[in-house]
Amino acid sequence: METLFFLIITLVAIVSAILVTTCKNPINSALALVMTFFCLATYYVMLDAPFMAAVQVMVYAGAIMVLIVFTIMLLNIRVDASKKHSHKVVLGSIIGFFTLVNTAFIVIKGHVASPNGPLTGEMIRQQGHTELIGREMFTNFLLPFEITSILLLVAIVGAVILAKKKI
Amino acid sequence: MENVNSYLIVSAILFSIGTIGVLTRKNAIVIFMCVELMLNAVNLTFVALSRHLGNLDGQIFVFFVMTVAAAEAAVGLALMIAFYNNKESIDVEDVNIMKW
Amino acid sequence: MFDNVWLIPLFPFIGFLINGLLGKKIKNETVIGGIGAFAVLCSFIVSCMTILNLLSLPGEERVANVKLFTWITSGHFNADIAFLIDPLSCVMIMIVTGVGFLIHLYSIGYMHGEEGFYRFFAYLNLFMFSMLLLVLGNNLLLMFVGWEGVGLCSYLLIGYYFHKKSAGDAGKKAFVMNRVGDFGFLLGVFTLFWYMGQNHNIWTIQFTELAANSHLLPTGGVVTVITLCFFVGATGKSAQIPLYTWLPDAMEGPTPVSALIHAATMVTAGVYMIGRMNYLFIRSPETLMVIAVVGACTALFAATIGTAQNDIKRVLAYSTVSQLGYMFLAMGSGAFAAGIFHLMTHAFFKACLFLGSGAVIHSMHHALHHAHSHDDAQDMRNMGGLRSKMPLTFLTFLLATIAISGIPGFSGFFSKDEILWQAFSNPHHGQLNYLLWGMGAVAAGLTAFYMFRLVFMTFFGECRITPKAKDHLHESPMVIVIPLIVLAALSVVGGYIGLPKVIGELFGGIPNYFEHYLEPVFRLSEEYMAQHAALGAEHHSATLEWGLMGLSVLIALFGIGVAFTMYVMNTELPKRFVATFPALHRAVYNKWYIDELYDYLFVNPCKALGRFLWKGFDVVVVDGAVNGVANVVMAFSGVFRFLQSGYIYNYAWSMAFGVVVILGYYVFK
Amino acid sequence: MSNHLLSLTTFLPILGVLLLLFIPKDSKGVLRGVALTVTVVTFLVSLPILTGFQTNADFQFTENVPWIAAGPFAMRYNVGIDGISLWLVILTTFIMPLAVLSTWTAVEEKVKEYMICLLLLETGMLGAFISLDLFLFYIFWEVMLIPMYFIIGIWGGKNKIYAAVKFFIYTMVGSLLMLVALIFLYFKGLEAGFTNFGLVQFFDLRLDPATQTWLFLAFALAFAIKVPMFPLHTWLPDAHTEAPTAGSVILAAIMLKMGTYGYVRFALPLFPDAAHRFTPLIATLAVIGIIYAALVAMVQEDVKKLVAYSSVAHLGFVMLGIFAFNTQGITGGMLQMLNHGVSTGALFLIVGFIYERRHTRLITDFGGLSKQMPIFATVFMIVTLSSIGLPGTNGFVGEFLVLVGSFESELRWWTVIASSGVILSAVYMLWMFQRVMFGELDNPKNQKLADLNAREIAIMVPLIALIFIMGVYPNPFIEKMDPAIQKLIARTKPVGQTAQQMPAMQGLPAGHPAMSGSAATSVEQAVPAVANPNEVK
Repeated sequence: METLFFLIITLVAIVSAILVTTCKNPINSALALVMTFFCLATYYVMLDAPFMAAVQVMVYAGAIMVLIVFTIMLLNIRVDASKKHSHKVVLGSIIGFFTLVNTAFIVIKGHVASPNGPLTGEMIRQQGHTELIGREMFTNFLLPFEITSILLLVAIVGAVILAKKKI
Repeated sequence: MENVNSYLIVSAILFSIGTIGVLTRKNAIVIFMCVELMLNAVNLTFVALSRHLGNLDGQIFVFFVMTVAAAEAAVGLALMIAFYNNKESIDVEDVNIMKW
Repeated sequence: MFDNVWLIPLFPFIGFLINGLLGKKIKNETVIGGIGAFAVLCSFIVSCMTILNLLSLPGEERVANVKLFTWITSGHFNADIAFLIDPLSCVMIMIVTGVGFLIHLYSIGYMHGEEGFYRFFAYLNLFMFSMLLLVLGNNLLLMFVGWEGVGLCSYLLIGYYFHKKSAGDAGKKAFVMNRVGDFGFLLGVFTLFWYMGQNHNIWTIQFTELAANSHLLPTGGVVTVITLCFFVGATGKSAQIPLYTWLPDAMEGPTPVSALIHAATMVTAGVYMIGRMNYLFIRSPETLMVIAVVGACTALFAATIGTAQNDIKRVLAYSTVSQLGYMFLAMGSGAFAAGIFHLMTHAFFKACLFLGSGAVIHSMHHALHHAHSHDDAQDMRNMGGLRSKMPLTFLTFLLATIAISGIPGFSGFFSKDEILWQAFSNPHHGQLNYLLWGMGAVAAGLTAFYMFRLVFMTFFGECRITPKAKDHLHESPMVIVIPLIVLAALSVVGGYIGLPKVIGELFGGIPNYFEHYLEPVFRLSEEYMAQHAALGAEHHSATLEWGLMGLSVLIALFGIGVAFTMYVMNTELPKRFVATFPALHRAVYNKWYIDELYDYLFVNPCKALGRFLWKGFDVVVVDGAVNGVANVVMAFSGVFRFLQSGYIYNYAWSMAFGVVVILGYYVFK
Repeated sequence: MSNHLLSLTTFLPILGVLLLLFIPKDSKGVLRGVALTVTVVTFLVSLPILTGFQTNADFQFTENVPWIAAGPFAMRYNVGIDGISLWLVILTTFIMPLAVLSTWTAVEEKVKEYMICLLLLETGMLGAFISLDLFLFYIFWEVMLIPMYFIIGIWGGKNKIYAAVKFFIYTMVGSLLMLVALIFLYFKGLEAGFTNFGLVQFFDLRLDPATQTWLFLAFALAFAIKVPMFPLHTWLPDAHTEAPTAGSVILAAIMLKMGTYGYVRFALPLFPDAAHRFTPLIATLAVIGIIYAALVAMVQEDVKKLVAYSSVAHLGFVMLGIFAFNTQGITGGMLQMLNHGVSTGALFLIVGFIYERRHTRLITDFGGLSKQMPIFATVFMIVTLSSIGLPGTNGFVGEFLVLVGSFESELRWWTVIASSGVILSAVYMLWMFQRVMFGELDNPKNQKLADLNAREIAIMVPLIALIFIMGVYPNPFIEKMDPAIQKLIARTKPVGQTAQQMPAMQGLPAGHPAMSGSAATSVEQAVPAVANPNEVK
């Protein structure tokens, strides 16, 4: 059952990903991307990471996608005017294919290390994923976490300055 | 729960599709979306391995990736608007000033 | 006793500073000229005191070094600002300040109303300063300072009318020619300094020390090199072959300048220098011969050119070159005193001639100006019959001309005859002596010819300018005439202080005062000659001397006679002569095309070489190599530059490609 | 206070830069005033160095503090001056105010940046002259390159970029080779047990001839480019022509001295044997430079280029004098450096004056200026005469000593040829002077030219005074530098001669063959007679 579910999700994810790259209209691409994001969120849930799934939906499917769609509408670009793809489709596909081959080869050939951390599904369900992440975040990763705030601040300022016509 | 390898394969496939998109599309926004797709593929790897190894670090990392992605989206889209204001286009083939 | 000697050059220098810095503000010509002349007068007075002091000493002690301060010391090289007082320098300062004063006086009248009057006097005073440094300097370097200083003043004064291109050219030519000479002079100083230091550990350039150690020097060999170098310097300054061409051109300057610098003083510096270092020159028979030959050749050569010139000043200029040749002939014959003697008498009569010609030009210029004529005021073909208009000028001019022509009883006769006799009888050149004498005698005849040609064309015959202009011709003011009279008087009587021995004996043993007076200076040479008497001094009889004297006088009279025939009796003769020998006349008139030859040989090749080196070597070879390297780098980067197309997707492509390859390498290795 | 006089002098311009940073860029008058004040104050501060300088061969006003401690070897802030660098330091501080004044009105754009560049340049040049640490010298050597690059490249003429890049790359090629040699010396120093880059100890490190040869070549090339010697001179005319007046003045008056100073201070005493070996080569190049540059200068159409080529000729004399290896030669070379600084600096100023008025430098555009500008004519004449080495002006003394010195040495025939440069210099300078100043004032544009104004006269007066002072009474200059030069000559005696002449020169730290490769301690024992405050124990 779970395997079937996994396969369906995988199918959806891959198809929508392909749609992202192939759709003529950026809006369609964007919608397909949202679909992919949701599939990924599903994966996260299946991987006992509900908090990540929630954040995935909120940040990606919510914030970022809204931003992208806004931009698309703001710039009012519907279709790629001349050619949808550049002429390098074949070459690009080859490179993509080799990327896939490489990674797949690593995944298949290499073997993943056996579990070594304290985290188990049981533990997550007992303590709650959010709490685990939160504890980790505000203890071991406090400094990087704070730094991200600066990063975001810089991004805000940068975005404002860049997008303004005249400063 | 599926074998971790399945997730990694899915991630690889998504990543490759994203790569192809980045390399073949001309619309900067679509390229941008493909980059997001690649990022997400990597995120999936992180989460899957984190779960498999029983270590939360990977998921924390995903959190940071998302932060960066958000910042990137803000700045990147601002760049596109700025570029559009200049050139009335967001076609990457019109961007050729990155040379000496 | 000679503590005040530094005042001699100082006065003109002060005059230079006052006129140079404040002259423009003073404006009053009398004041400016007064300052200039007064400064020189002061020097003259101090010079007189100095020479009186010197004469009060016994002959052996008549030498003094007066040191002011140390100038340059470096290692064993030492040069002081110090003055040397001895009979030679004293006679020179007397000539320089005396004649200089008269010419300053003259200039006040002559330069009246000229633009830049103050500038003229400032330069003139600066010249006096430099010239006095030259003759008073007690070492070679200080002499060189004066040497170059007078060259500079000559440059400035020749180019006084700087808006005329010819004046600028002439000044530059003079300076550069002098520089060629200075090059020789410097090499002489170097070689002498090095040789004495290296071999005898006497590192000095001071004249008295050099003289004291001159016995260490060998005969010939390195001394020949040294003296030849110095002689090159002398040819530059004293306008001898081959560096004489600047002097005629130097006539572009105002006439007083020609009189002072290019006749009386500066150009004689070469003669003075040889006299100053006679103990060196006497040690090199080869150099003496070169000097004598060059001197004789110059005397003859310049005299031939002088016969065909029409510009009054140019005739005098070639005459000066020719007379300087006589002086060098004397020096080359080892008759240093005779050379200096001629230097002195020449200063008198040539200054007088130049000033006289200046008066004529001045007058002509005014007359032509009033008549609105554009004829050349210096061209003798426009003159004639000035005798009645300018009697005083004529008289003085005639006296000086007689003196230069070597008519007995006038100063030129004594000095020139002494030179010819020495050239004939000296022990240095063997059979060559006869040739030297012959050249000198012919030159004397030519001198008489062209000088009287000048007199006849200018003062005799009919006036050839328009009658309107003729009315404006008049005698010059007193400030111009007085110097003429004084100089004319000097050129008449100046010779009596140096009577030749035979004449002196005739009149009851009157000694040759001048030679006697200079004896301490040339003692070393005399002693050297005495030691090397084996060189074979033939003894010549007094009868021979009388005979030669008579012969040279006859030649001179013949020259005068020819001039009289051609320019007074039958004025058609010159034209017929020109018609008969057109090529000869053209060659002589064009100064034997020496200027053109120099242009062809030196000036143009130098320019062409410079241009080639610049455009050919600098730009093509060196810069070509430099830019070539840069271009090669550019070409390579041009290839790699295609990778950097500016398209982001290209960058993305290469990145993806790289990732795949590298990843592939690690995966499949 | 007096202990830090050198540092104070060197870094005062940097303080000035800080001050300038706080001045708004539109108040140009204030900017210029501050820059001028700073340079004048620097000059005043440098005067006590002159008065307090003891006439002996030691390094004085030394400061020596640790700077960068890198492993076993330390770079130290080690400065001090002797008779050789003394005058160059003074020359630098003296020229700078004049340079600032010279472009008072000519530079109107980016005044702030311009003044900052000038001040930085001053620090760089002073630092290079006072450094006694090889590494420190290298730093300053490079520091002065950059402001100059900007001065040419931003405030230059039409072809400024080409000139600036050419200048930069030429110099850079040389200095990189020097850097390599420095690094090599570092290892040699390590072997000898040195602990820092202090220059003086390296003097006693007699390297074997082969090593010396290579190191000498590297140093010599760097300095030869800077001098510049034929055939590495082609950057100079371009840089000079394109640079603004102040740039040309500084370049000619001070920066070119860096090359010759480098020979005297580093290349000769560090590698004496190699220096002797290459003397014929360098003398030949110097003599070729003298004649060649004179010939090329003769046919130039651009006044500034002509002056630039005359620089090459003058510095040929300097090089000839230095490689005579005797007192007169080196003294003459040093004097000639100062002379060249004064007279060529003045010439560039003069060219700047007319350029500012007419915006052309072509000789054919001028003619007859004497009539219109008498003061200018006088000044120009004096400087021209100084440049052609007329006795009584400074140019003569240096040139004469150089020629006397080299005539005494083995370079006799070279000297003979070089002397003929005296003729050529008169030819090209006077010809140029004649074409610019004499003749008819026929170009209508020249007929309204104004004579020099008060500012310009104020610039020229000190220079002209110096021209005469150094010409008439050069002894004070010579006296101060003499002991240092004697010491240098003793140091640069070839090995064979040194051994023989050792007894005659007791007390001088001449290198001894036995010393090479020995430990630092033994080196120090060998030189007890010289109380050298600079020696780092």
